[in-house]
Amino acid sequence: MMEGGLLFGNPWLHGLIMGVIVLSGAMGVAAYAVWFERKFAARMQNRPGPTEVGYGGLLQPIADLLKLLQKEHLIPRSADRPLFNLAPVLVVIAPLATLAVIPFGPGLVGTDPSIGLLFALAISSLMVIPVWMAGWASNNKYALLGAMRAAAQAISYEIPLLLAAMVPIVLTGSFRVGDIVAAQEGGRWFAFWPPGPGFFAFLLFFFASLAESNRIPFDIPEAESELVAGVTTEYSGMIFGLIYLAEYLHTFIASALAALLFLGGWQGPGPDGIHWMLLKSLLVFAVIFWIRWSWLRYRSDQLMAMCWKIFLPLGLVLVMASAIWVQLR
Amino acid sequence: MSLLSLAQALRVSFQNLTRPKNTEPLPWKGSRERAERYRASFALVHDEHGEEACIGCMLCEKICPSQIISVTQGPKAPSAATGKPRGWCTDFTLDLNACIICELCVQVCPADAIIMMRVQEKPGFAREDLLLTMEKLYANEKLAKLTWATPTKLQEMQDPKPKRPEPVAAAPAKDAAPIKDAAPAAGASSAKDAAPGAESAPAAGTTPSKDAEPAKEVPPVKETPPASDAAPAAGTEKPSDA
Amino acid sequence: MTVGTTYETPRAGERKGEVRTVNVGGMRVPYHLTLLERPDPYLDIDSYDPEADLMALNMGPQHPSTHGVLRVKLYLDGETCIKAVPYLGYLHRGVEKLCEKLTYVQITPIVDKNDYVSPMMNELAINMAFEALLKVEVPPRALFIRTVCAEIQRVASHLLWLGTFGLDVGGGIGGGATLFMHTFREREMCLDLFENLTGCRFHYNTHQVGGNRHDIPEGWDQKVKRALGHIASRVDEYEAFVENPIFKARTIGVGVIDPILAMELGVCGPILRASGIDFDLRRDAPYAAYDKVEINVPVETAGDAYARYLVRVREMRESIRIALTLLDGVPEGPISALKPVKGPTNVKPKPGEAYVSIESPRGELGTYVISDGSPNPYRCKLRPPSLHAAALLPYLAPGSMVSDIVATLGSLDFILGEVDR
Amino acid sequence: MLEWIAFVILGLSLLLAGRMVVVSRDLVHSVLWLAVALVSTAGLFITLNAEFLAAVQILLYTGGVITLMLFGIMLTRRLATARVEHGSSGRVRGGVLALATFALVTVAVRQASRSGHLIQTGTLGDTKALGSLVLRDLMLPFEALSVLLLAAMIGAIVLARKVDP
Repeated sequence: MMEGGLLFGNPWLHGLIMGVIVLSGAMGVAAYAVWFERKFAARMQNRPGPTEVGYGGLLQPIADLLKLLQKEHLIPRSADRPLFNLAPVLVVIAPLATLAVIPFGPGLVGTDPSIGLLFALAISSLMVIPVWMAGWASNNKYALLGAMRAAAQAISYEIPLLLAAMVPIVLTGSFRVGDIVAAQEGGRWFAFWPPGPGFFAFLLFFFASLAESNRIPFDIPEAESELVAGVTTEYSGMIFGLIYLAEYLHTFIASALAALLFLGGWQGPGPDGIHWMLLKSLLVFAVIFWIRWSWLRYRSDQLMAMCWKIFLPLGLVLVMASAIWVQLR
Repeated sequence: MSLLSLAQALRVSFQNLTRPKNTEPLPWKGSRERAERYRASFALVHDEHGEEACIGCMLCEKICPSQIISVTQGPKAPSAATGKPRGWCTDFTLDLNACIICELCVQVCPADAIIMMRVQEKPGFAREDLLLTMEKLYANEKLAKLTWATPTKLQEMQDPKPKRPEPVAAAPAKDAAPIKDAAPAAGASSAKDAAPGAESAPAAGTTPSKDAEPAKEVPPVKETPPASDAAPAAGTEKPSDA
Repeated sequence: MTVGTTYETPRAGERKGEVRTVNVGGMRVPYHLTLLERPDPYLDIDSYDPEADLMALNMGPQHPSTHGVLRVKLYLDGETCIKAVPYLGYLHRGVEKLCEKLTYVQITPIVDKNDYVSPMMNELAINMAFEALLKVEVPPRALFIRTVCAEIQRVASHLLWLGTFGLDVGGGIGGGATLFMHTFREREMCLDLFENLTGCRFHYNTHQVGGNRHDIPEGWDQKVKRALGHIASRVDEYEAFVENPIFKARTIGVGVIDPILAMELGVCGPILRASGIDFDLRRDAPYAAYDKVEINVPVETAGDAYARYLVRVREMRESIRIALTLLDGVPEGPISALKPVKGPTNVKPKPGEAYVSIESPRGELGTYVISDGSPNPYRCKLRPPSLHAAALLPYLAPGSMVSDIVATLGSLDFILGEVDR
Repeated sequence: MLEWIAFVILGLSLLLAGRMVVVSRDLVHSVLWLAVALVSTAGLFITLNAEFLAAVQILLYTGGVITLMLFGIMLTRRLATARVEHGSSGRVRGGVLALATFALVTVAVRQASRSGHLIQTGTLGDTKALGSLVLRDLMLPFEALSVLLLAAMIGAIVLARKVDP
């Protein structure tokens, strides 16, 4: 197994330290993403948003966490107990495992294997199983409908997502995330450089990851006006908080991947480094929230139709186009 | 084209980022000014002699649609100030739990005794907290701003053929003129720098002689909030802020 | 799966203005009609497919988008609804019986709570009935104030509908919530106007038998003009926010009501007008001060949720125009024809009966009162438009998905307080 | 040493999951145990330096096939609520069959490795080598397989499609 940049000589030490850095960083990002989203949405709606805890509600995520921890963990009597308890844990594991291969800067990565991108996408596609488990084990009809929608949506949108990710892979000729970022050296970001396919692939990746991470306009599995709360209907307390956290982590990973694959990763004008990476991924993150609080929701069959009739052919065309580009260059 | 209309939605939500906030954190910092007719809670007031204005006639008890007022009528006794006999109320309770704020009790009061307040009653932890006893009602008189609507003013406003003399200031030949005249007067009283003299003049002019007394006693009541903006009026809102 | 009767519906593609209408019992019905077979909503569930896996889903009474406490029992095949049965009565408060116990003076604040989205209309309807019973002529100033208030209330009600409809199709955590907050921002302006006028933001008790209880305060008309002008400009913003492919995909062709079905079930108001029937009590049977002003009635022919949205938004603009026009012509004079109320038994009509109906934001709101000469009405029947809208649900739900049922529910805009009374 | 430990753990979990797939009385549990088995297999691939294969295994089998199976279970309610009955009678025969299969595979692999037909370690992780193997050397069988799958797919659609009324 080839290792990416090893900051700390010993792979064990490297793994441990990077794990602590990346995981705590990601958790913090996810927690403050909630705060940011609440503030952002509130300002869009002419509200102040959280103001009470800390300056401008800055301690609100911590207060929420403490509240969730204090709440009782209710299990419905007819629920499938082991699955019900296991599902939220597994839901969090998938995005956390994905973080291991996502570089946040040169060398700032758990491990950068030759199939890093494929690994990340494969693991995040696993998330649907625990989500399904949660919906199934709740033994609630709304949760079941939500699980059904989640499963259908996830398996459909995995394909356009992979096809969109194939474009930078074809252009670079490598699955390694580090190589893909290196290929965008000198501002030739894949979102803009091969003028046609790159940009559309970026859009495709963006919208497919919106669907993968269940964000509006594709938040059908948890459509609360129809399914109360989708799979999380029966969850309470911190175990609900875990699913919630996983969702935000998933969104953050999707935006980080978009930044890495299409926006040049940690490269930018001026010194390269984690600041560019964070800036870009948070920008994509903000756009996701902006869309989330501005658009309405599609119906599930329309979503499927869009996936199979628009996104999938578009993805295939894009992969072909980028392959032709590579050949002609 | 259709994608442009999706961008329109994004534009609308983005341009709202710059608009002023439309809501306030719940413990009001007192910045919201309620309309002067705003009605929320109740107060019983004293008349101009400093006596309790309620004569215990039980009209409000009879008209209340949700039957939450109970009045105990006391024996007639001479008033200490004027010496004339008048009715007294020995007990008065109003259950705010079931009140629908319809203002009918105010409208029928012949003595201008029950007047609504512009401030919401503080939420309580027990049902008794929202049960307004006679003491609470009389205490409310001094606590916060009262609404513009006294029984006299309401009835004047609704009277199809007012018999009272035409006020000098108001436009003649208009039946509704006195009503319109009363509104700015009350408006001025809620403003902080209203002089008591300017306040009582139109009120005295518009009211017939019988109603002059209760109309006159309103201004001092309404003057309390501006005069003591810091102490008692703030005292009512302080606990809700905390 | 179809009933023996055939029904007729306007041809697809007909636009507003091109529809020729005939007068059927006071209603204008589209002339061009084609045949349609309608499925039986109360289809026996066993006749569907005994082998099929039907899931019975109780939507409500506690559900985010049943608009209060409606309970709809859905029989689902996958996510497609086979049968929907609405259960009413979770908000029944016995208002009609209460009206028999209370006197004419006391009823107004009680019926305020029926249609809790447009209380002004309830007061107007019931007091107009009492006035018809008493044969009282309401002074013109009161009529104008009532009409202006009614139109502002219509704007407020439609704003609330637009916001909650956004919640239904767009999600409470999403664009729908943004639309909801925006419409509520403008609705607050309407409520502020009422607060200035009556002292209450919602359950006003401002109408009474013979007139109004509150006269226009100084400067109110200026405030109304400012606020309504502001709202008119914001309506454009809602359209920019909402009219995009997502919203159209969710509403076009959803919950289609053909005009014959609408008339059979006694549906009225924007739903009826969205189905192509040009019927508006404000214009066709003017009451209050509506005969003093020209009223343009927006009509759509599609009969789906999108048409209902279009009708309501246009109605909002129209209401703003009507309110502003009437506001300029408010005459001077008394606001009540009767002496001020001094006691609960002041109003005592002679024995008789009266039916009065007005155009509430949801349609024809009727009140039927019988008096036996006592201070209490002998019988007081309310004819709420929402009840008839709720009756549409079994016809619209079969064959649509759960998401569409939610959108249909939202677009019908019934108020459970009024349905159950 | 480390790889040995990983191999043992993954192998044991694979065995346990495989047994639970068969033994579990709840169909949903069976499918979920199958997911565990597939993920363990992917782990085994990683210990053999076949990372690409592992990723594909997770992506296709765990992400795709398992989800489809769960989906199928959920859509047929009678299947979901049914309890699977296991008789003890089949245990001996099953065990014998399993042992026989194991022996067969062992023999086959041993012979293959002796004759040098096995792909060399490290080639599996190399996508370029894998690609050239599939699309150049084994072109015909690969395409034949694709056509077979396509035919199966079309057949499934034809079978499952309702006749239009």
